[in-house]
Amino acid sequence: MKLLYFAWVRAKIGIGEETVSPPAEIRDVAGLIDWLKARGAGGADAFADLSLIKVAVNQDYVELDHPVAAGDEVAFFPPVTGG
Amino acid sequence: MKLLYFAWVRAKIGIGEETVSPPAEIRDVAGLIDWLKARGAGGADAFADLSLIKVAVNQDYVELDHPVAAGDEVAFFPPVTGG
Amino acid sequence: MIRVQQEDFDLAAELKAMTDGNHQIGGLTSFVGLVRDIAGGETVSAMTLEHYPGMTEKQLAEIEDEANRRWPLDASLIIHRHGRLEPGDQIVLVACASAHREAAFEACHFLIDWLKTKAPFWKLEDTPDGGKWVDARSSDDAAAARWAES
Amino acid sequence: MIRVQQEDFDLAAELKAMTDGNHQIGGLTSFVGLVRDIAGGETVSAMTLEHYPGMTEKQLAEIEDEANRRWPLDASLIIHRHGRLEPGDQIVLVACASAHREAAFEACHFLIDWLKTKAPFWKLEDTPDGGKWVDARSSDDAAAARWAES
Repeated sequence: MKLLYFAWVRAKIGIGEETVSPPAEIRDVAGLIDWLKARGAGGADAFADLSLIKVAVNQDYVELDHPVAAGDEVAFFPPVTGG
Repeated sequence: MKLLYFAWVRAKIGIGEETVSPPAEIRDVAGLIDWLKARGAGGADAFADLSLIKVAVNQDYVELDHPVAAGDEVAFFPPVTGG
Repeated sequence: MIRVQQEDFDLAAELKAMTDGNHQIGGLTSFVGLVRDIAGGETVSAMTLEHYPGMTEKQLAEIEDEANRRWPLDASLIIHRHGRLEPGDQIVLVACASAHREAAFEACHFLIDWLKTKAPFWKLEDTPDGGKWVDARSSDDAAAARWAES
Repeated sequence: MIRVQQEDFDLAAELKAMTDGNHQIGGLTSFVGLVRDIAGGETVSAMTLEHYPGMTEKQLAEIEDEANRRWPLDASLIIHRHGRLEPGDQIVLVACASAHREAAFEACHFLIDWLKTKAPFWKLEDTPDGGKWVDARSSDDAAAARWAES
Protein backbone atom coordinates (compact mmCIF):
# COMPACT_ATOMS: atom_id res chain seq x y z
CA MET A 1 0.00 0.00 0.00
CA LYS A 2 1.39 3.36 -1.04
CA LEU A 3 0.89 6.29 1.33
CA LEU A 4 1.26 9.92 0.26
CA TYR A 5 1.38 13.00 2.50
CA PHE A 6 1.01 16.61 1.39
CA ALA A 7 1.48 20.12 2.82
CA TRP A 8 1.73 20.27 6.63
CA VAL A 9 0.74 16.62 6.94
CA ARG A 10 3.88 15.81 4.98
CA ALA A 11 5.90 18.20 7.14
CA LYS A 12 4.66 16.55 10.35
CA ILE A 13 5.11 12.98 9.11
CA GLY A 14 8.56 13.94 7.85
CA ILE A 15 8.30 12.23 4.46
CA GLY A 16 6.14 12.67 1.37
CA GLU A 17 5.68 9.06 0.41
CA GLU A 18 6.14 5.55 1.76
CA THR A 19 5.12 1.99 1.04
CA VAL A 20 3.62 0.09 4.00
CA SER A 21 2.12 -3.31 4.70
CA PRO A 22 -0.35 -2.84 7.53
CA PRO A 23 -1.65 -5.92 9.36
CA ALA A 24 -4.61 -7.72 7.78
CA GLU A 25 -7.11 -6.40 10.36
CA ILE A 26 -6.67 -2.86 9.01
CA ARG A 27 -9.59 -2.67 6.61
CA ASP A 28 -10.60 0.97 6.36
CA VAL A 29 -9.17 4.49 6.43
CA ALA A 30 -9.99 4.97 10.13
CA GLY A 31 -8.12 1.77 11.02
CA LEU A 32 -5.17 2.81 8.90
CA ILE A 33 -4.99 6.18 10.65
CA ASP A 34 -5.07 4.53 14.10
CA TRP A 35 -2.25 2.26 13.00
CA LEU A 36 -0.21 5.23 11.72
CA LYS A 37 -0.78 7.15 14.98
CA ALA A 38 0.37 4.19 17.07
CA ARG A 39 3.43 3.73 14.87
CA GLY A 40 4.85 7.11 15.94
CA ALA A 41 7.15 8.92 13.51
CA GLY A 42 5.00 12.07 13.50
CA GLY A 43 1.78 10.11 12.95
CA ALA A 44 0.30 11.03 16.34
CA ASP A 45 0.96 14.71 15.67
CA ALA A 46 -0.21 14.73 12.04
CA PHE A 47 -3.49 12.94 12.83
CA ALA A 48 -4.23 14.60 16.17
CA ASP A 49 -7.27 16.43 14.76
CA LEU A 50 -9.02 14.45 12.04
CA SER A 51 -11.32 17.37 11.22
CA LEU A 52 -8.27 18.91 9.52
CA ILE A 53 -7.45 15.84 7.43
CA LYS A 54 -8.72 14.97 3.97
CA VAL A 55 -8.22 11.48 2.58
CA ALA A 56 -8.07 10.23 -0.99
CA VAL A 57 -7.95 6.57 -1.98
CA ASN A 58 -6.74 6.00 -5.50
CA GLN A 59 -7.05 9.75 -6.14
CA ASP A 60 -10.71 10.10 -5.15
CA TYR A 61 -11.91 11.77 -1.96
CA VAL A 62 -13.23 9.25 0.58
CA GLU A 63 -14.63 9.20 4.12
CA LEU A 64 -13.02 7.50 7.13
CA ASP A 65 -15.07 4.32 6.70
CA HIS A 66 -13.82 3.76 3.15
CA PRO A 67 -12.07 0.38 2.74
CA VAL A 68 -8.33 0.19 2.07
CA ALA A 69 -6.46 -2.80 0.65
CA ALA A 70 -3.01 -3.78 -0.49
CA GLY A 71 -2.19 -2.03 -3.76
CA ASP A 72 -4.20 1.10 -2.91
CA GLU A 73 -2.73 4.57 -3.11
CA VAL A 74 -3.85 6.41 0.03
CA ALA A 75 -3.18 10.14 0.41
CA PHE A 76 -3.54 12.33 3.51
CA PHE A 77 -3.59 16.10 3.33
CA PRO A 78 -5.11 19.29 4.80
CA PRO A 79 -8.12 21.02 3.23
CA VAL A 80 -6.99 22.32 -0.14
CA THR A 81 -6.09 25.97 -0.79
CA GLY A 82 -5.51 26.24 -4.54
CA GLY A 83 -7.16 28.51 -7.06
CA MET B 1 -36.71 71.02 -27.89
CA LYS B 2 -34.44 68.52 -29.56
CA LEU B 3 -35.89 65.14 -30.50
CA LEU B 4 -33.75 62.07 -31.25
CA TYR B 5 -34.89 58.76 -32.75
CA PHE B 6 -32.92 55.52 -32.81
CA ALA B 7 -33.06 52.07 -34.45
CA TRP B 8 -36.49 51.21 -35.95
CA VAL B 9 -38.09 54.26 -34.38
CA ARG B 10 -35.69 56.34 -36.47
CA ALA B 11 -36.47 54.22 -39.53
CA LYS B 12 -40.23 54.74 -39.09
CA ILE B 13 -40.01 58.45 -38.36
CA GLY B 14 -37.68 58.84 -41.32
CA ILE B 15 -35.11 61.07 -39.61
CA GLY B 16 -32.71 60.69 -36.69
CA GLU B 17 -33.00 64.15 -35.20
CA GLU B 18 -35.13 67.24 -35.32
CA THR B 19 -35.77 70.44 -33.39
CA VAL B 20 -39.42 71.13 -32.58
CA SER B 21 -41.47 73.74 -30.73
CA PRO B 22 -44.59 71.97 -29.46
CA PRO B 23 -47.50 74.10 -28.20
CA ALA B 24 -47.33 75.25 -24.58
CA GLU B 25 -49.98 72.76 -23.40
CA ILE B 26 -47.58 69.87 -24.11
CA ARG B 27 -46.09 69.36 -20.67
CA ASP B 28 -45.05 65.71 -20.44
CA VAL B 29 -43.73 62.81 -22.54
CA ALA B 30 -47.19 61.35 -23.10
CA GLY B 31 -48.46 64.67 -24.42
CA LEU B 32 -45.44 65.02 -26.67
CA ILE B 33 -46.02 61.55 -28.13
CA ASP B 34 -49.69 62.34 -28.83
CA TRP B 35 -48.63 65.51 -30.60
CA LEU B 36 -46.04 63.59 -32.69
CA LYS B 37 -48.63 60.94 -33.62
CA ALA B 38 -51.12 63.60 -34.74
CA ARG B 39 -48.45 65.39 -36.73
CA GLY B 40 -48.07 62.41 -39.11
CA ALA B 41 -44.70 61.91 -40.83
CA GLY B 42 -44.35 58.34 -39.50
CA GLY B 43 -45.25 59.33 -35.95
CA ALA B 44 -48.49 57.33 -35.88
CA ASP B 45 -46.63 54.24 -37.05
CA ALA B 46 -43.58 54.65 -34.79
CA PHE B 47 -45.69 55.22 -31.65
CA ALA B 48 -48.49 52.73 -32.41
CA ASP B 49 -47.43 50.44 -29.52
CA LEU B 50 -45.96 52.37 -26.60
CA SER B 51 -44.94 49.15 -24.84
CA LEU B 52 -42.14 48.97 -27.41
CA ILE B 53 -40.90 52.51 -26.82
CA LYS B 54 -38.29 53.69 -24.35
CA VAL B 55 -37.90 57.39 -23.62
CA ALA B 56 -34.94 59.35 -22.32
CA VAL B 57 -35.06 63.02 -21.33
CA ASN B 58 -31.66 64.66 -21.16
CA GLN B 59 -30.06 61.21 -21.47
CA ASP B 60 -31.84 59.60 -18.51
CA TYR B 61 -34.60 57.01 -18.79
CA VAL B 62 -38.01 58.42 -17.87
CA GLU B 63 -41.66 57.33 -17.72
CA LEU B 64 -44.49 58.74 -19.84
CA ASP B 65 -45.56 61.19 -17.14
CA HIS B 66 -42.14 62.84 -17.01
CA PRO B 67 -42.26 66.59 -17.76
CA VAL B 68 -40.75 68.00 -20.94
CA ALA B 69 -39.82 71.62 -21.56
CA ALA B 70 -38.15 73.80 -24.15
CA GLY B 71 -34.42 73.07 -24.23
CA ASP B 72 -34.81 69.40 -23.33
CA GLU B 73 -33.23 66.63 -25.36
CA VAL B 74 -35.89 63.92 -25.73
CA ALA B 75 -34.99 60.56 -27.27
CA PHE B 76 -37.30 57.75 -28.42
CA PHE B 77 -36.03 54.25 -29.10
CA PRO B 78 -36.86 50.54 -28.85
CA PRO B 79 -35.71 48.37 -25.93
CA VAL B 80 -31.92 48.21 -26.14
CA THR B 81 -30.04 45.20 -27.54
CA GLY B 82 -26.36 45.89 -26.92
CA GLY B 83 -23.80 43.82 -25.06
CA MET C 1 -12.85 53.12 -17.04
CA ILE C 2 -15.37 53.17 -19.89
CA ARG C 3 -14.78 53.41 -23.60
CA VAL C 4 -17.22 53.50 -26.53
CA GLN C 5 -15.43 52.99 -29.78
CA GLN C 6 -15.62 51.69 -33.34
CA GLU C 7 -12.14 50.07 -33.27
CA ASP C 8 -11.44 46.59 -31.98
CA PHE C 9 -9.71 46.17 -28.59
CA ASP C 10 -6.75 44.08 -27.51
CA LEU C 11 -8.10 41.91 -24.72
CA ALA C 12 -4.70 40.95 -23.34
CA ALA C 13 -3.38 44.50 -23.25
CA GLU C 14 -6.57 45.77 -21.59
CA LEU C 15 -6.56 43.11 -18.88
CA LYS C 16 -2.85 43.48 -18.25
CA ALA C 17 -3.19 47.24 -17.83
CA MET C 18 -5.89 46.68 -15.18
CA THR C 19 -3.76 44.54 -12.89
CA ASP C 20 -0.19 45.63 -13.64
CA GLY C 21 1.65 46.72 -10.54
CA ASN C 22 -1.31 46.24 -8.18
CA HIS C 23 -0.40 43.24 -6.05
CA GLN C 24 -3.50 43.52 -3.92
CA ILE C 25 -5.57 42.08 -6.74
CA GLY C 26 -6.40 38.44 -6.18
CA GLY C 27 -8.88 37.90 -8.99
CA LEU C 28 -9.77 39.30 -12.39
CA THR C 29 -13.05 38.32 -14.01
CA SER C 30 -13.75 39.28 -17.59
CA PHE C 31 -16.51 38.78 -20.12
CA VAL C 32 -16.17 39.25 -23.86
CA GLY C 33 -19.26 39.31 -26.06
CA LEU C 34 -18.76 38.12 -29.64
CA VAL C 35 -20.83 38.37 -32.82
CA ARG C 36 -22.53 35.04 -33.56
CA ASP C 37 -23.17 33.86 -37.11
CA ILE C 38 -26.59 32.47 -36.19
CA ALA C 39 -29.32 34.30 -34.29
CA GLY C 40 -32.88 33.08 -33.84
CA GLY C 41 -32.21 30.34 -36.38
CA GLU C 42 -31.15 32.77 -39.10
CA THR C 43 -27.73 33.20 -40.65
CA VAL C 44 -26.14 36.52 -39.79
CA SER C 45 -23.44 37.75 -42.16
CA ALA C 46 -22.77 40.98 -40.27
CA MET C 47 -24.38 43.41 -37.88
CA THR C 48 -24.38 47.14 -37.31
CA LEU C 49 -24.45 48.47 -33.78
CA GLU C 50 -26.13 51.84 -33.46
CA HIS C 51 -25.91 53.80 -30.23
CA TYR C 52 -26.89 57.09 -28.62
CA PRO C 53 -23.68 59.10 -28.29
CA GLY C 54 -23.60 60.98 -25.02
CA MET C 55 -26.26 58.91 -23.27
CA THR C 56 -24.22 55.75 -23.76
CA GLU C 57 -21.19 57.21 -22.00
CA LYS C 58 -23.36 58.75 -19.27
CA GLN C 59 -25.16 55.49 -18.56
CA LEU C 60 -22.02 53.37 -18.64
CA ALA C 61 -20.20 55.75 -16.30
CA GLU C 62 -23.14 55.66 -13.87
CA ILE C 63 -23.32 51.90 -13.80
CA GLU C 64 -19.57 51.58 -13.38
CA ASP C 65 -19.85 53.93 -10.40
CA GLU C 66 -22.62 51.78 -8.99
CA ALA C 67 -20.52 48.62 -9.34
CA ASN C 68 -17.65 50.31 -7.54
CA ARG C 69 -20.01 51.39 -4.76
CA ARG C 70 -21.46 47.90 -4.33
CA TRP C 71 -18.28 45.83 -4.58
CA PRO C 72 -14.70 46.52 -3.42
CA LEU C 73 -13.05 46.72 -6.82
CA ASP C 74 -9.43 47.60 -7.53
CA ALA C 75 -10.19 48.19 -11.20
CA SER C 76 -13.09 48.01 -13.62
CA LEU C 77 -13.37 48.39 -17.36
CA ILE C 78 -16.18 48.52 -19.89
CA ILE C 79 -15.41 48.75 -23.60
CA HIS C 80 -18.35 48.66 -26.04
CA ARG C 81 -17.94 48.88 -29.78
CA HIS C 82 -20.35 50.32 -32.33
CA GLY C 83 -20.54 50.29 -36.12
CA ARG C 84 -20.30 47.33 -38.47
CA LEU C 85 -19.14 43.99 -37.02
CA GLU C 86 -18.79 40.50 -38.47
CA PRO C 87 -19.21 37.04 -36.92
CA GLY C 88 -16.40 36.32 -34.47
CA ASP C 89 -15.75 40.02 -33.86
CA GLN C 90 -15.55 41.30 -30.30
CA ILE C 91 -18.51 43.51 -29.30
CA VAL C 92 -18.01 44.24 -25.65
CA LEU C 93 -15.54 43.71 -22.84
CA VAL C 94 -16.42 43.94 -19.17
CA ALA C 95 -13.72 43.24 -16.58
CA CYS C 96 -13.46 43.64 -12.82
CA ALA C 97 -10.48 43.13 -10.54
CA SER C 98 -10.69 42.72 -6.78
CA ALA C 99 -8.80 41.28 -3.82
CA HIS C 100 -11.34 38.45 -3.73
CA ARG C 101 -12.98 36.50 -6.51
CA GLU C 102 -16.61 36.83 -5.40
CA ALA C 103 -16.54 40.60 -5.80
CA ALA C 104 -14.82 40.33 -9.17
CA PHE C 105 -17.35 37.78 -10.42
CA GLU C 106 -20.46 39.48 -9.13
CA ALA C 107 -19.51 42.97 -10.27
CA CYS C 108 -18.61 41.71 -13.75
CA HIS C 109 -21.87 39.77 -14.01
CA PHE C 110 -23.83 42.77 -12.75
CA LEU C 111 -22.21 45.08 -15.31
CA ILE C 112 -22.93 42.91 -18.35
CA ASP C 113 -26.48 42.14 -17.19
CA TRP C 114 -27.13 45.82 -16.67
CA LEU C 115 -25.54 46.81 -19.94
CA LYS C 116 -27.77 44.41 -21.85
CA THR C 117 -30.92 46.14 -20.64
CA LYS C 118 -29.91 49.76 -20.14
CA ALA C 119 -27.01 50.83 -22.37
CA PRO C 120 -28.52 52.50 -25.45
CA PHE C 121 -27.23 50.21 -28.21
CA TRP C 122 -29.26 48.54 -30.95
CA LYS C 123 -28.24 45.70 -33.24
CA LEU C 124 -29.26 45.58 -36.89
CA GLU C 125 -28.44 42.14 -38.30
CA ASP C 126 -27.78 41.46 -41.97
CA THR C 127 -29.70 38.28 -42.79
CA PRO C 128 -30.62 36.57 -46.09
CA ASP C 129 -34.01 38.36 -45.73
CA GLY C 130 -32.37 41.78 -45.31
CA GLY C 131 -31.64 43.95 -42.31
CA LYS C 132 -33.44 42.97 -39.11
CA TRP C 133 -33.50 44.90 -35.84
CA VAL C 134 -32.78 42.49 -33.02
CA ASP C 135 -35.59 42.18 -30.47
CA ALA C 136 -34.87 42.67 -26.78
CA ARG C 137 -35.10 39.46 -24.78
CA SER C 138 -37.22 39.16 -21.64
CA SER C 139 -34.53 36.86 -20.22
CA ASP C 140 -32.20 39.85 -20.22
CA ASP C 141 -34.69 41.87 -18.21
CA ALA C 142 -34.96 39.03 -15.72
CA ALA C 143 -31.18 38.78 -15.44
CA ALA C 144 -30.87 42.50 -14.75
CA ALA C 145 -33.75 42.53 -12.24
CA ARG C 146 -31.80 40.13 -10.06
CA TRP C 147 -29.33 42.91 -9.23
CA ALA C 148 -31.93 45.45 -8.08
CA GLU C 149 -31.04 46.89 -4.68
CA SER C 150 -33.73 46.33 -2.11
CA MET D 1 -8.96 21.32 -21.74
CA ILE D 2 -6.99 21.16 -18.50
CA ARG D 3 -3.33 21.89 -17.86
CA VAL D 4 -1.27 21.71 -14.69
CA GLN D 5 2.07 23.39 -15.16
CA GLN D 6 4.90 25.30 -13.55
CA GLU D 7 5.28 27.79 -16.42
CA ASP D 8 3.26 30.97 -16.76
CA PHE D 9 0.48 31.15 -19.37
CA ASP D 10 -0.35 33.74 -22.01
CA LEU D 11 -3.90 34.80 -21.22
CA ALA D 12 -4.57 36.38 -24.59
CA ALA D 13 -3.29 33.43 -26.59
CA GLU D 14 -5.26 30.96 -24.47
CA LEU D 15 -8.53 32.88 -24.80
CA LYS D 16 -8.04 33.46 -28.51
CA ALA D 17 -7.44 29.76 -29.11
CA MET D 18 -10.74 28.95 -27.38
CA THR D 19 -12.89 31.07 -29.65
CA ASP D 20 -10.96 31.24 -32.93
CA GLY D 21 -13.03 30.08 -35.86
CA ASN D 22 -16.11 29.20 -33.80
CA HIS D 23 -18.70 31.81 -34.70
CA GLN D 24 -21.41 30.22 -32.60
CA ILE D 25 -19.76 31.55 -29.47
CA GLY D 26 -21.53 34.60 -28.12
CA GLY D 27 -19.75 34.99 -24.80
CA LEU D 28 -16.45 34.14 -23.16
CA THR D 29 -16.10 34.45 -19.41
CA SER D 30 -12.70 34.11 -17.79
CA PHE D 31 -11.23 34.30 -14.33
CA VAL D 32 -7.57 34.76 -13.51
CA GLY D 33 -6.32 34.26 -9.95
CA LEU D 34 -3.25 36.28 -8.98
CA VAL D 35 -0.79 36.11 -6.10
CA ARG D 36 -1.49 38.89 -3.58
CA ASP D 37 1.25 40.54 -1.56
CA ILE D 38 -0.88 40.66 1.57
CA ALA D 39 -2.83 37.78 3.10
CA GLY D 40 -4.52 37.80 6.49
CA GLY D 41 -2.79 41.09 7.26
CA GLU D 42 0.69 39.70 6.66
CA THR D 43 3.13 40.61 3.93
CA VAL D 44 3.73 37.78 1.49
CA SER D 45 6.96 37.93 -0.49
CA ALA D 46 6.33 34.69 -2.41
CA MET D 47 4.40 31.45 -2.22
CA THR D 48 4.95 27.86 -3.20
CA LEU D 49 2.07 25.84 -4.57
CA GLU D 50 2.33 22.13 -3.86
CA HIS D 51 -0.04 19.69 -5.53
CA TYR D 52 -0.81 15.99 -5.86
CA PRO D 53 0.32 14.99 -9.35
CA GLY D 54 -2.13 12.56 -10.89
CA MET D 55 -5.04 13.36 -8.57
CA THR D 56 -4.97 16.99 -9.63
CA GLU D 57 -5.38 16.14 -13.30
CA LYS D 58 -8.02 13.49 -12.52
CA GLN D 59 -10.08 15.86 -10.40
CA LEU D 60 -9.81 18.76 -12.81
CA ALA D 61 -10.81 16.58 -15.77
CA GLU D 62 -13.84 15.29 -13.83
CA ILE D 63 -15.03 18.73 -12.89
CA GLU D 64 -14.54 20.04 -16.41
CA ASP D 65 -16.69 17.12 -17.63
CA GLU D 66 -19.33 18.05 -15.09
CA ALA D 67 -19.37 21.68 -16.23
CA ASN D 68 -19.80 20.55 -19.83
CA ARG D 69 -22.66 18.26 -18.80
CA ARG D 70 -24.44 20.99 -16.86
CA TRP D 71 -23.96 23.91 -19.27
CA PRO D 72 -23.91 24.07 -23.09
CA LEU D 73 -20.28 25.08 -23.54
CA ASP D 74 -18.43 25.46 -26.81
CA ALA D 75 -15.07 25.47 -25.05
CA SER D 76 -13.67 25.30 -21.54
CA LEU D 77 -10.18 25.66 -20.15
CA ILE D 78 -8.53 25.27 -16.75
CA ILE D 79 -4.86 26.06 -16.29
CA HIS D 80 -3.39 25.80 -12.78
CA ARG D 81 0.22 26.51 -11.97
CA HIS D 82 2.35 24.99 -9.23
CA GLY D 83 5.79 25.77 -7.80
CA ARG D 84 7.14 29.11 -6.62
CA LEU D 85 5.15 32.24 -7.46
CA GLU D 86 5.57 35.90 -6.57
CA PRO D 87 3.03 38.70 -5.95
CA GLY D 88 1.31 39.65 -9.21
CA ASP D 89 1.99 36.25 -10.78
CA GLN D 90 -0.89 34.38 -12.39
CA ILE D 91 -1.93 31.25 -10.46
CA VAL D 92 -4.96 29.94 -12.28
CA LEU D 93 -7.06 30.55 -15.36
CA VAL D 94 -10.61 29.32 -15.79
CA ALA D 95 -12.48 30.20 -18.98
CA CYS D 96 -15.77 29.10 -20.54
CA ALA D 97 -17.24 29.97 -23.93
CA SER D 98 -20.88 29.48 -24.89
CA ALA D 99 -23.52 30.74 -27.27
CA HIS D 100 -25.10 32.64 -24.37
CA ARG D 101 -23.52 34.56 -21.54
CA GLU D 102 -25.39 32.97 -18.64
CA ALA D 103 -23.90 29.55 -19.37
CA ALA D 104 -20.43 31.02 -19.80
CA PHE D 105 -20.69 32.94 -16.50
CA GLU D 106 -22.20 30.17 -14.43
CA ALA D 107 -19.88 27.43 -15.67
CA CYS D 108 -16.81 29.61 -15.08
CA HIS D 109 -17.97 30.53 -11.59
CA PHE D 110 -18.79 26.89 -10.83
CA LEU D 111 -15.33 25.76 -11.97
CA ILE D 112 -13.36 28.22 -9.85
CA ASP D 113 -15.57 27.65 -6.79
CA TRP D 114 -15.16 23.91 -7.17
CA LEU D 115 -11.45 24.14 -7.77
CA LYS D 116 -10.95 26.13 -4.57
CA THR D 117 -12.37 23.36 -2.43
CA LYS D 118 -11.52 20.16 -4.30
CA ALA D 119 -8.42 20.50 -6.47
CA PRO D 120 -5.48 19.15 -4.41
CA PHE D 121 -3.27 22.24 -4.21
CA TRP D 122 -1.78 23.78 -1.08
CA LYS D 123 -0.23 27.21 -0.67
CA LEU D 124 2.83 27.81 1.48
CA GLU D 125 3.34 31.55 1.93
CA ASP D 126 6.70 33.15 2.66
CA THR D 127 6.05 35.75 5.37
CA PRO D 128 8.34 37.77 7.65
CA ASP D 129 7.65 35.05 10.27
CA GLY D 130 8.68 32.25 7.91
CA GLY D 131 6.72 29.78 5.79
CA LYS D 132 3.01 29.50 6.61
CA TRP D 133 0.57 26.99 5.18
CA VAL D 134 -2.55 28.85 4.10
CA ASP D 135 -5.72 27.80 5.94
CA ALA D 136 -8.78 26.76 3.95
CA ARG D 137 -11.62 29.27 4.17
CA SER D 138 -15.14 28.29 5.17
CA SER D 139 -16.43 30.92 2.71
CA ASP D 140 -14.92 28.79 -0.07
CA ASP D 141 -16.85 25.74 1.14
CA ALA D 142 -20.03 27.79 1.18
CA ALA D 143 -19.37 29.07 -2.35
CA ALA D 144 -18.86 25.54 -3.64
CA ALA D 145 -21.89 24.14 -1.82
CA ARG D 146 -24.09 26.48 -3.82
CA TRP D 147 -23.40 24.42 -6.95
CA ALA D 148 -24.43 21.06 -5.47
CA GLU D 149 -26.90 19.29 -7.73
CA SER D 150 -30.14 18.48 -5.97
